[in-house]
Amino acid sequence: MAAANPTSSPEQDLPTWAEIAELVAKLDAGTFADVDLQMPGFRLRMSTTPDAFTEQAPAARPRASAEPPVPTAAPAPAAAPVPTDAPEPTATATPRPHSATLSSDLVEITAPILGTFYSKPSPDVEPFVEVGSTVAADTTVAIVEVMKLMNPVSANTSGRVVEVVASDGDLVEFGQVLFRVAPDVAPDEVTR
Amino acid sequence: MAAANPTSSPEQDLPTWAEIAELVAKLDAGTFADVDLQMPGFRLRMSTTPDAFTEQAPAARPRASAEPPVPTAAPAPAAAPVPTDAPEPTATATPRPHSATLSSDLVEITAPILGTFYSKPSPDVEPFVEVGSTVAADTTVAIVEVMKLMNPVSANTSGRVVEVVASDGDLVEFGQVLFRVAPDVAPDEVTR
Amino acid sequence: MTAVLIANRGEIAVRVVAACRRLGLTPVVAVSDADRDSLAAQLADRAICVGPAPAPSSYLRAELMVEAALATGATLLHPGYGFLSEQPALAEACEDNGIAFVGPRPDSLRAVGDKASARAVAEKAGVPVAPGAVVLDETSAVRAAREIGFPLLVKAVHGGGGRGITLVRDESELVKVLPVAAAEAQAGFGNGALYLERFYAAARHVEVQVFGDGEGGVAVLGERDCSVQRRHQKLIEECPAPGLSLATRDLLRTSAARLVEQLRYRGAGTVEFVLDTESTADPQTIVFLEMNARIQVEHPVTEEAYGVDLVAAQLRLALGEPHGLPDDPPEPAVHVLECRLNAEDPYAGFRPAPGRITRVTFPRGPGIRIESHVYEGYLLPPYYDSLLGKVIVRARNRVEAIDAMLAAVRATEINGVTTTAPLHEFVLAHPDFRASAVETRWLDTVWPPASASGTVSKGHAA
Amino acid sequence: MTAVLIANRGEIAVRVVAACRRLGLTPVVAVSDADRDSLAAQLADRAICVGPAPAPSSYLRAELMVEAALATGATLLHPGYGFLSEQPALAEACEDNGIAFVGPRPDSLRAVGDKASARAVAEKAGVPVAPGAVVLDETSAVRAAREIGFPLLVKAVHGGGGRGITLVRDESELVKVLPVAAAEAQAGFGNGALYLERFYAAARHVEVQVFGDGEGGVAVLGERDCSVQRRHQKLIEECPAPGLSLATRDLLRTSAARLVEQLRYRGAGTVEFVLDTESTADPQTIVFLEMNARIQVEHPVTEEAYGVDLVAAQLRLALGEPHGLPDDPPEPAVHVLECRLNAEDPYAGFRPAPGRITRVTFPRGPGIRIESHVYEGYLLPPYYDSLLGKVIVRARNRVEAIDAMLAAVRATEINGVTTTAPLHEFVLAHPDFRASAVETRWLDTVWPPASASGTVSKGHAA
Repeated sequence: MAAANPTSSPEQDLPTWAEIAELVAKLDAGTFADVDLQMPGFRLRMSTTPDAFTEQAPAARPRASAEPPVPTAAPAPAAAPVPTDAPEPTATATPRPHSATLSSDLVEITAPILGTFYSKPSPDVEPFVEVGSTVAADTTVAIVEVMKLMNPVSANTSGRVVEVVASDGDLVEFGQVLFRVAPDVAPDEVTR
Repeated sequence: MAAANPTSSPEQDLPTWAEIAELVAKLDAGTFADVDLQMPGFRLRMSTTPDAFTEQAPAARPRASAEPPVPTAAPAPAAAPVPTDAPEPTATATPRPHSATLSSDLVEITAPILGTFYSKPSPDVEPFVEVGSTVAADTTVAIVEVMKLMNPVSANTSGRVVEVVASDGDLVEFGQVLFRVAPDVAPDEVTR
Repeated sequence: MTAVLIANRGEIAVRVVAACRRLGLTPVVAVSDADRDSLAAQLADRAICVGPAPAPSSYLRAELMVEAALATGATLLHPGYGFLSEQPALAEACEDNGIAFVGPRPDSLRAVGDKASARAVAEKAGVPVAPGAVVLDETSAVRAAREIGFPLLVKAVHGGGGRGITLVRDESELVKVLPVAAAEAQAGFGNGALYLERFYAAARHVEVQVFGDGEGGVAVLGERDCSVQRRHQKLIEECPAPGLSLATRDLLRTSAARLVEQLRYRGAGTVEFVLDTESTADPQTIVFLEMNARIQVEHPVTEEAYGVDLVAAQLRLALGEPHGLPDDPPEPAVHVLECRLNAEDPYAGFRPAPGRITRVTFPRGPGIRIESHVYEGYLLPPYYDSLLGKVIVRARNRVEAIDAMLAAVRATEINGVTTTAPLHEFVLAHPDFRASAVETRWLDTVWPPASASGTVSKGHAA
Repeated sequence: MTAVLIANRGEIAVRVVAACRRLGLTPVVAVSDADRDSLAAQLADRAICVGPAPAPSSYLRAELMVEAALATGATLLHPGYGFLSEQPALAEACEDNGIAFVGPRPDSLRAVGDKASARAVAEKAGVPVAPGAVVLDETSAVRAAREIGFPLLVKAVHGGGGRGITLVRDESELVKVLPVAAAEAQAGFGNGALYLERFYAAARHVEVQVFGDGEGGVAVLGERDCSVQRRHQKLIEECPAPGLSLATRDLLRTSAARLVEQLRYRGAGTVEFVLDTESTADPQTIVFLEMNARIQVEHPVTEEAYGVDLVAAQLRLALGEPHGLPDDPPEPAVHVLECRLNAEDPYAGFRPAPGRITRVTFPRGPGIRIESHVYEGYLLPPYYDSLLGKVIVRARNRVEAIDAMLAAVRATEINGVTTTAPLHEFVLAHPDFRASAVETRWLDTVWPPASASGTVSKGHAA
């Protein structure tokens, strides 16, 4: 039994082409500038005005672009390959191009590893840093706990903390933003 | 197979096609400037004013538009659907938006069918048209031979031939450009 | 390099491209204006545009296809299924122009091309047929009907694809139906001839995959059950056909083989039977339904069950080589299912739902095969059938195959169009289907499920 | 819904996602910073970034994987192959944290984790082993070597994956090699222990796919031949292993089963053997090589041959359900091949060639299965292995499978990186390979072909 029937199936309640053509002829003979007819599975729009129904142009070609999808929270790719024999986590503090419009001069301190974020060494004490704190590259700013192992996070930049992004007990993935820091102005940047 | 029994369909309250056609005819005969008729699963909007419906409301159902894909070398979609029971080839002569930058006022006459292009009815005679020839819509401009069957190609536009694109004996695919024509200026375009 | 003109579109055009690649042939695909960007066009070495989008102006024009083959230097022409695939005119035009038609000879196509002659050939070959008769007028119809018995089917002799068939319960109904059916047959198929046939209320659709060498030799590659149908349109197919006795299988296969031998049939074909599930004899009652003289949509279930490539075998035969299929292969130790995913709304009368595909994810993993022509960004054109693709699953037995298929359908994501996936999930999870083969009328008794259609009605009113 | 943490990357992560879909489990994939856009990350329900790109900071850190499982609520952890898959520490950390490790128990991993203990277990189980000995110094080495006979192999006890192996032809060479090998073993594997073993000059690599239920029960799913190797790296695998007598097969299978029973092994594993092709006895001489206590790269050839889903079986067992595999399946009526396509330049010493994939076309059609994680636009990161994907082909016999694979490799298009496809085409077309199974050293004798390397050298110099 023929499975694929190339011509349009008669089992739908939709108008036939002949009926549509008849309707179109009627409308065309009339005085209407615009017609918009919608039914489930069917829509007819006509206009005497060019561009009356401009819609988003469909993609010219179905093939995917060569660009990979933009990751939701990826750090900027490092230019140099990271040595594979460096298992010790080190915090990354990188200017993040994609947030440039929001806070062009801020530096982000990101999680060096997946784990649980803690802003203080123990529950009863003060946080390592707060908004307004000044940090140097080797300042410990937080702890990321992985399987009961406490990994101190160093600022790896110097400046003033302007935002604490993560909260105590948060699961943070690698690369997730923990703090934003207004960096010290480097001497060669003064002249900008 | 018989047409779907309308009573089994959840859209049983929809007007029939004949009823819609009748309605349109009635409205068209009336003095209405705008009509916007909405029912569950059905919407009809008509206007005598251009741009009456420019707000571009999304279709009620997330169904696909009825527009065919934009082919790489296809004629511009006509406002009226092509009846499927018309296998006779007819040449299409349409302003081609994508070639507007090259020859903004030219109209292309394209092959109505795959076959072999001939510019003359027989080898010893003059071509149907040459650069400079004036054509009317029903002027035969070429022949496309398919399996020994000669299909005359009509200009389907009026104007002056400015380029003969195809050569005698060429295989031409459907939609391939055969001639370019500088169209007669329509009266309403003079004032542009 | 030998070039093959593929005179078809959609998933079968993609499938033929794959078979060409397997054999090192050059695939050239004939496209309509709407299919210039089709996947087949992308995968083939060349696409040639033969005409505008409507099939009557492109895919249904034999002379354009032959012209396209000649113009591109193709020496083989594969017609796929549907469209021109069973038109003797195309096969003849190929012959006349030195192109090898990848299909049966024109005389075979004619012999099985309408119900009356197909039935005659079957009877001659000793294949069981249903009680029935061609009728010319009301008098002959009533006389024939009394002999056949009610209920019976009124069929258009030149109909196909399940169209042009009316069920008639008694004589008064028959008299009313006859003129209407004749007029519809005239309008739909260009010929008003009608045929009455015994109606089996509890029937399964079982078909045999055959492959003839053109000289009377025949390879029989088992049965498929295609009883999950909606208005004679197949939705799910499987191989082997479940629950058949050895004697019934043997009757099916020998009947099919006899028909192939009788025709000295060339290439792939399917002999379709109605199996009367009310018959308690062994073998059960089977009657010849029709012969499809082409590759079928559901051919992959046989391929996966038997480990063969039927389309490559078609091409090999057309090249003048041995087709390479086993004449009498061992029974498969696997069970294979196929689900056809269509762009239709199964909750709204299976209304076609063409549109642009915004996202496609097909399932992966062992035993899963996908045959599809859709991709992300593809605009499913409104001119042709609504098949989006076929999910084929192979497992060690029927239950495992059903479970694997259910998971595969659930893992299939085709956004942008409405699909029949919910129907497939429903059937695959249904106890009736899981227990055994169902009857051809089964689906209409369970779909749409009462709750679902209620929900949808509300949705439309909102 | 039960979530599964996939502690791996590349094609095997995609494969595990597919198995999760089959079982209705929720796949969560742990990714390094370089794999945030990986196909597995796209296909899984969730991706969680555990660390920077280098594997020692991410994929090789057991505590990060367990943390990721706990953080995402995953109650199963699938380790894939390579990386942490055979590390007892990960299996233990899972046990300690209530996560079902999809693999063997830690004690099994330890038992087969180094060559010395694996050999001891094998001997205890009555599995044939090669003459050999652990050596502590030059004196013991020379004494052992005289007993074993030359040529022999010097192996790092803790080596793996074909690394840390040196062929020695006589005693003077042995004395020279020993200190170098010990230093290399210390540097490469953190342990300088060495092992001498008889070397079979004409050997095939044949392995048995096993699956233990953890209570001493074992399913044996035939043999694979993986003798097409370059420096102990497998390139082409097939199932069944061609040309083995029933007695040899039986010896392989019962040996493998005994090892699994001895260990009360849980889950998927492979027992690898060297088959001495110079032995004329029946069964032929086989010696235990090692046991891989994980799913293997080449598992699909077994899946396609036997119609099973080994990864789903792993997950089922970890869920506490029966694994569902047949204990003693019938011999497959098909032949299956797998080609590993790597991003390496086969004309330039197989130098890795990472880069951005600009175009991918995989072959389609019956019997073809693709396992891959690459897609158009994908940047193959330089941090990990160079596997682009696996082409698996199933056909009715070995010759048909080789032909189909040749066509499939030719129809595979992966642009943007250099691939090993030319090597595969060369092997598949080579009379030696087509005639029968080759030996493990065969490839190095024929590749690169003289003409090709000449041509390419010029190309590279240009």
